Amino acid sequence: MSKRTQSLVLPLLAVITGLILGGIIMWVSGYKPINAYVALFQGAFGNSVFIANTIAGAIPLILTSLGIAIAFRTGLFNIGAEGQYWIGAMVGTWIGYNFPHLPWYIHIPFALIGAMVAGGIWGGLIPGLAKAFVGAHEVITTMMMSYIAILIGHFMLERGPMMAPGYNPQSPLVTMSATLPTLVSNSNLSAGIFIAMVAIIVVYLLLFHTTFGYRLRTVGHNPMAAKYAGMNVPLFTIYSLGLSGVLAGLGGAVQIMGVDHQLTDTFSSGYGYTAIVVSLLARNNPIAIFFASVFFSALSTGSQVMQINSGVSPNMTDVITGVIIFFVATDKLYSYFRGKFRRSSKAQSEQKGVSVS
Amino acid sequence: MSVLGLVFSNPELYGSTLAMATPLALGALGGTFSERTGVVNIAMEGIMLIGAFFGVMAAASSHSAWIGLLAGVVAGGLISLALAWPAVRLQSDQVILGMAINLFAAGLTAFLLNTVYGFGGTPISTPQLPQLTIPLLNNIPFVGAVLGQQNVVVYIMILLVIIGHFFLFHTNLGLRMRAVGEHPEAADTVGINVVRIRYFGVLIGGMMSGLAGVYLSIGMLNSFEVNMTDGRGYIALAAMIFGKWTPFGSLGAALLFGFATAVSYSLQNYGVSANLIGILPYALTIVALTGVIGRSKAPAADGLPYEPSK
Amino acid sequence: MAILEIRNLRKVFGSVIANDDVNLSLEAGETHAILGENGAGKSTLIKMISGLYKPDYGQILLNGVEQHFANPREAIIAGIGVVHQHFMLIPALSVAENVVLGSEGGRFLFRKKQAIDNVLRISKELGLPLDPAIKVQDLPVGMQQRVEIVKALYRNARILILDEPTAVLTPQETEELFAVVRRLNQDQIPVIFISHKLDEVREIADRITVMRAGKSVHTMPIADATAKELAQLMVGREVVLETLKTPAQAGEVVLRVENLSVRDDRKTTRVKNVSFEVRTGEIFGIAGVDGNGQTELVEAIVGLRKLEGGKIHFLDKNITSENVSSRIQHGIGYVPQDRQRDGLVLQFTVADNLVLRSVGAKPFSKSGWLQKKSTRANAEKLIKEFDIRPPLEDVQVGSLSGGNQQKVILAREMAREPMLLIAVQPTRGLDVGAIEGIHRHLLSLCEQGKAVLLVSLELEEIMQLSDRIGVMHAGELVTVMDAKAATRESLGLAMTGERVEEGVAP
Amino acid sequence: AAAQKHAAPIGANFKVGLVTDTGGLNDHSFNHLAYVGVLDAHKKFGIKYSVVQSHQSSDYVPNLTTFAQEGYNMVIAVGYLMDSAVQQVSKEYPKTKFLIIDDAITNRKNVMSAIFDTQQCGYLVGVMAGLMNQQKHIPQINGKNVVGVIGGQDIPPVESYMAGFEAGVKKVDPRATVLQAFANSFTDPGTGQQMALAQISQGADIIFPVAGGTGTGVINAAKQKNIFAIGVDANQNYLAPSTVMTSALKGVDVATEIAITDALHNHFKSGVVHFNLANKGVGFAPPIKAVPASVLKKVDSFIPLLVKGKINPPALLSSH
Ligand SMILES: Nc1ncnc2c1ncn2[C@@H]1O[C@H](COP(=O)(O)OP(=O)(O)OP(=O)(O)O)[C@@H](O)[C@H]1O
Ligand SMILES: Nc1ncnc2c1ncn2[C@@H]1O[C@H](COP(=O)(O)OP(=O)(O)OP(=O)(O)O)[C@@H](O)[C@H]1O
Ligand SMILES: [Mg+2]
Ligand SMILES: [Mg+2]
Repeated sequence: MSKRTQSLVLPLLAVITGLILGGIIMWVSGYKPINAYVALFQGAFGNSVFIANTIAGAIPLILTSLGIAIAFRTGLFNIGAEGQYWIGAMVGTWIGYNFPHLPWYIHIPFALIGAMVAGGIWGGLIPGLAKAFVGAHEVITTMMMSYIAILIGHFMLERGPMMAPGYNPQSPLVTMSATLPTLVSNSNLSAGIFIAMVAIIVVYLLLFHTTFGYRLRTVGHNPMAAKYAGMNVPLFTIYSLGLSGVLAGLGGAVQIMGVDHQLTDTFSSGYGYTAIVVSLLARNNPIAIFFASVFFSALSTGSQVMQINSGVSPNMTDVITGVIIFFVATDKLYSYFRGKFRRSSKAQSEQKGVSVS
Repeated sequence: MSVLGLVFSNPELYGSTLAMATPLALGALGGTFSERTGVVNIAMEGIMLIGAFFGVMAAASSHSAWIGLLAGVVAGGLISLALAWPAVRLQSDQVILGMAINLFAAGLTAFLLNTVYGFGGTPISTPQLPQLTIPLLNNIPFVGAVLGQQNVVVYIMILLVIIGHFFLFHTNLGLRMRAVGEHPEAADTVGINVVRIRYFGVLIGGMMSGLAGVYLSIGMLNSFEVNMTDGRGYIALAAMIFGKWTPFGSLGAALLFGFATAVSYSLQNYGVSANLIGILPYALTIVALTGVIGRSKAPAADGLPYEPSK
Repeated sequence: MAILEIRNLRKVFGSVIANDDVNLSLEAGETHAILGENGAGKSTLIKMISGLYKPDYGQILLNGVEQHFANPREAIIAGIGVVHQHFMLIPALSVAENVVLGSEGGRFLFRKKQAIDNVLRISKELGLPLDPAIKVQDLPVGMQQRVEIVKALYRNARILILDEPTAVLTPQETEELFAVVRRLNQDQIPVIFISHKLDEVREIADRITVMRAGKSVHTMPIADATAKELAQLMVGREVVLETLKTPAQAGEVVLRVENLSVRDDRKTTRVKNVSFEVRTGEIFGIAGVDGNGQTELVEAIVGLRKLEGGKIHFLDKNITSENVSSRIQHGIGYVPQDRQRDGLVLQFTVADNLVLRSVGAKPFSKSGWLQKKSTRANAEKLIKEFDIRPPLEDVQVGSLSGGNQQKVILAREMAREPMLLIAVQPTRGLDVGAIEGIHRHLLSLCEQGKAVLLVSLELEEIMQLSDRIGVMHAGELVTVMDAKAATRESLGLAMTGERVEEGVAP
Repeated sequence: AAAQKHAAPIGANFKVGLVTDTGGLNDHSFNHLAYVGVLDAHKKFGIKYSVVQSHQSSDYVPNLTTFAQEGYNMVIAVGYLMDSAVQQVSKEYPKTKFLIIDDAITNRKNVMSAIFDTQQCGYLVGVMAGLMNQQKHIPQINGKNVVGVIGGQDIPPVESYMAGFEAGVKKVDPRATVLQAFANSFTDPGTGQQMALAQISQGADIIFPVAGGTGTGVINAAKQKNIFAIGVDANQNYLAPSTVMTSALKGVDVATEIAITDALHNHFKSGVVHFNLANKGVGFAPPIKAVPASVLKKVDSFIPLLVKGKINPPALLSSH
């Protein structure tokens, strides 16, 4: 198998293995796996609205995991994208409902840029500076900042400055001028998908076709060599974590402006964590991130219909997803068993050889 | 007395600190054992959940909290093999494996909870691990209130930290573990079985994280709730790094976090906004990290797969 | 009977035949040298003898008994002690811990005192003093090698194998090592000694086996071997051993260092008040025992380290407060001592590594965009010019042999046509053929009117190439002398800290 | 011709879809109770039902839509978080009946909003706590005049309970201290337990958790320290029979069943329906024996006052 076919076939094998194992678990606990999977597929791709929702669900994942991938490429683990996503959503919402008289072509960029800057500061400035100057481990700082962001979000909503009039802890709706148009009616799919696609291309070009990206990757692979080559390693640490936050923040704003239209306590259910898995699965490749995001989103949207049609708990989706990721990570499994098989057959023939001589 | 004076002079605060720190310290200790042999472990969250669930299940069906403890620890060990085996044998990416385990465990425990017990929750007859009263200690005024009466797992945790430190830094096996985590090839050339040591580290670590889960489900409580770890596995990860991959460091970081959490609970009762005061533990961690602790350096071969000699 | 006998050993990695029909016999009390080019298969042979690799074919006999080592442990038990080419020490552990690791003694508890006593005893027996409590990461490489030897002997090695042991040693340390080897021979412990350095081999070995392209091509007693013949056997062609150096036409000052003081990471002053100049057309050599401040001096000049005091002028410009990248732009080239750590991004391709220090400049980038065509063209040109093998621009540098990695760095630095090239240990671990090439490149720079600052622990190299030689000791530049006036003795004396007054160059 | 076997149950062709919010069916609270209500309706009328637990907030609209599209007669949305989703989907599917819990949608003919005046039942259990707190002869009561309430998060359905509780306590015991805290999570019983211990150390001897799964930890702590707890939403006495002295009840199950029944019999009520003491939509569970008859009697005496609106407990905490 060539490297390229391997990189296509192995994830597929992983998915199949994951589905089979998940099927066995369902079967053991009394469900009908085939029906469940048919429903899962239908729920993800069954009609144009489902397809649109699947793609829509991929948008925040794409944006956030692009950010995480940039950090990984620089050798940094941004485990706090969830909080940066929240911060972006918060700022996007705030700008989104506070300037009702702006025309859309100013309001939308204003909200998006505001969210990006805020996400960048949250992810980049504070953890980046702490890493660059006192060596504070980014796993701790980004994680802690993330919890802080979410608490601030709740504070804003629960009788806080961003709560809409009334009882419910939710922000006002963003105005039409800050709403990304819906592409497929009755679905969540908004023009945010174009933003996500542009982000993929930009990140791809940035990483692989600019000197900046070259330097980011150098710092990631070998900071000593980067220093030797005259690169300012602490600065690139800040850039990298900052960009990471910029993209996560953008993700949050796009989700608000395209889908939720207002901020609520349960606004995110852990996109920032799912996005880590997405970027790892995609091996931090921007193009692969698109497919991995759609895949995760499909599992999520499909699982909702799977529940309705076959009663399988959505937790089963997590189980299956976990199993699939496991088999993607263990891609060597197949060659391992093939190797074992070969080795044992080779050992036999060698033994024969010895007895002859 | 001022509000802060009231809060800080209350021995319950320190007792609560210890109780909140226990699952974090156990998780961080588990992570330390794994990572000291060079296997990155971000699966504490998932392993804890598994330990918590199977702990309850075994305790409920056997009517013995001790059997629950045993089962939770064993389950933690078993699930950690899903990290150990591919990491050691297949040179797989350990971070991906960790995330996979976390997702799998969250799904599986929720699924099993509903399948086995329905939506009402685990049986209330589930036994709980006992609170211990340490005779002499309990009579010392302030100290007694803090240390004299805690769940048995709290004492186990303290013992494990001490034993863990002793084991890592004063035994032959501990030396070999550290060697494997720093430079597996060098360890290999002096005849140390890198594979076996890594299995051992991850397995022991998994058992400790499993115990952390047991503490949450049948130590503090006698029930299992969906996602009841509530991110403690990730905080434990932070505590491990914060504690520079040492047992006492892990405990220290866990105590700091537990203390800040406990203070935040007490302060709430004096009318401070729950959301804002909730920031305290996280902010304090950042401040401590940037101000005092600084750089923490992972074992040199942490996360690097090693293919043994062929 | 031979203590160790190797018969028809073969080892294949994928498509590479690393060892093919290798034969060797080691007699009691002898020192047996193995000589061979980079990649000839010497280390592979050693790894099979020490149980790290399993041979595909052939036999290893100890005292006439065939061995099948399943792992290094079995080889250790059989009495084979190895000091690997890349040290197998754990930097974060202490000397004592490193020495006893894997054979600690006692059942469960680590017996620290016993470990320390063992180290002290063995190092005393060998005459190689060592502090058992210090961490290996705090030791200079020469000391680290002592640890490796003590480690082997602690395990009761009855055969000692040294894979390129002198590549990292100063002349003094090499002498100490030879004394140890001779002592071991007297104790009937045979030694296998691997090296590229012909004169060393001739000094220490009793017999020599030459390897080429995975095969053992010839074994002979040392008396029968001339340097020329050995070189020819190794490389398979004739090699010019003496570089013809034409005297320099020293011109204007390129680099002027004034009263430089530098601290290391632990804040101890490692360079004290050093002043010197380097002029166009000359090679200025800096000799000295490792760890006398050369590293810090060089790092300060290229901008990697802050100064404690002093000034640096480059081409009449005060660059004291400039950063690394602007110094690069001014025209300072740098070949670092640790090529893998500092000089290369192992995961990048050869082509990408060849622009590591000039990626921001034309023609490799245009307003921030990478110009992949130029990068590729640059790589193709340099690969040819510097004979980098394999001649492929898109393979990962990490998969190249050490010698070829070094060529990549040198090519990159020379291609930028720097006014000053600072080269630290540029030929460390390389075979004669590769050394010859690198020396030629350095000399050609001078001929083009550029300057070279050469830092090396190899006196021969310094003396062969330099026009003027500075000697560092304990952070001070104790002397600067004309190369013609320098002798091994005078340099050696200076390296011990004696100030040599006569022959000081202006 | 109709088959002459058994009369098909009257709900055989009536399909109910339940959409939980992201808390899921294990929330020990309204999602679970709504599910119980659906099950009851299923047992009674043989209705068909299906449940979907939302994974994230962007699932609300698709999930509601899916049920509506597939011809479900009634779709139940649990929680105010689905407010805008229900507004949107109910407009697109005017023939489908919707029930939303804990929210007030007034401008749709096909939407019923169930609002629970839990400040009333909170008030009653508060009165009970205030009175119990003075019964110094009961071993669990320490005489320090302190009670506690622990919320999951500061959201309206939680706050109304808490505000009512506080007012109730103060009504009968103006000098009492009511400790308040939020766990910032509905799924962290460990934190619940520690917060309860913190309140106990400050003298609390009766604690009222309004915190879903987090509350199980509170009850556990109360049991350990031998004080009283008050259950929430459903009768939680089973969790710790001699500790949970009563429970404040929120009839989400009742409301759900009523809504289904009404729709089934074609008298679906749109608009906001208040569930309160008057229509037994809220209340409290029979107290355990440790609660003296005199106390119970006094508590009962407040019911008519509340029903008649003589007392209107606040739905917001005084600290806001
Ligand atoms: N682990 C390996 N995998 C694949 N090929 C290898 C491996 N180790 C060595 N080789 C191959 O074996 C050949 C011999 O390498 P070896 O390291 O034995 O050379 P050497 O004689 O020790 O060279 P040097 O003098 O530079 O140390 C190399 O050219 C390489 O192609
Ligand atoms: N792990 C490996 N996998 C694949 N190839 C390897 C590996 N290790 C070494 N090689 C191959 O072995 C060759 C020699 O590697 P090695 O590091 O031993 O260099 P070397 O023989 O010491 O050469 P030099 O003297 O130039 O340093 C390289 O060309 C490389 O292709
Ligand atoms: Mg070699
Ligand atoms: Mg070499």
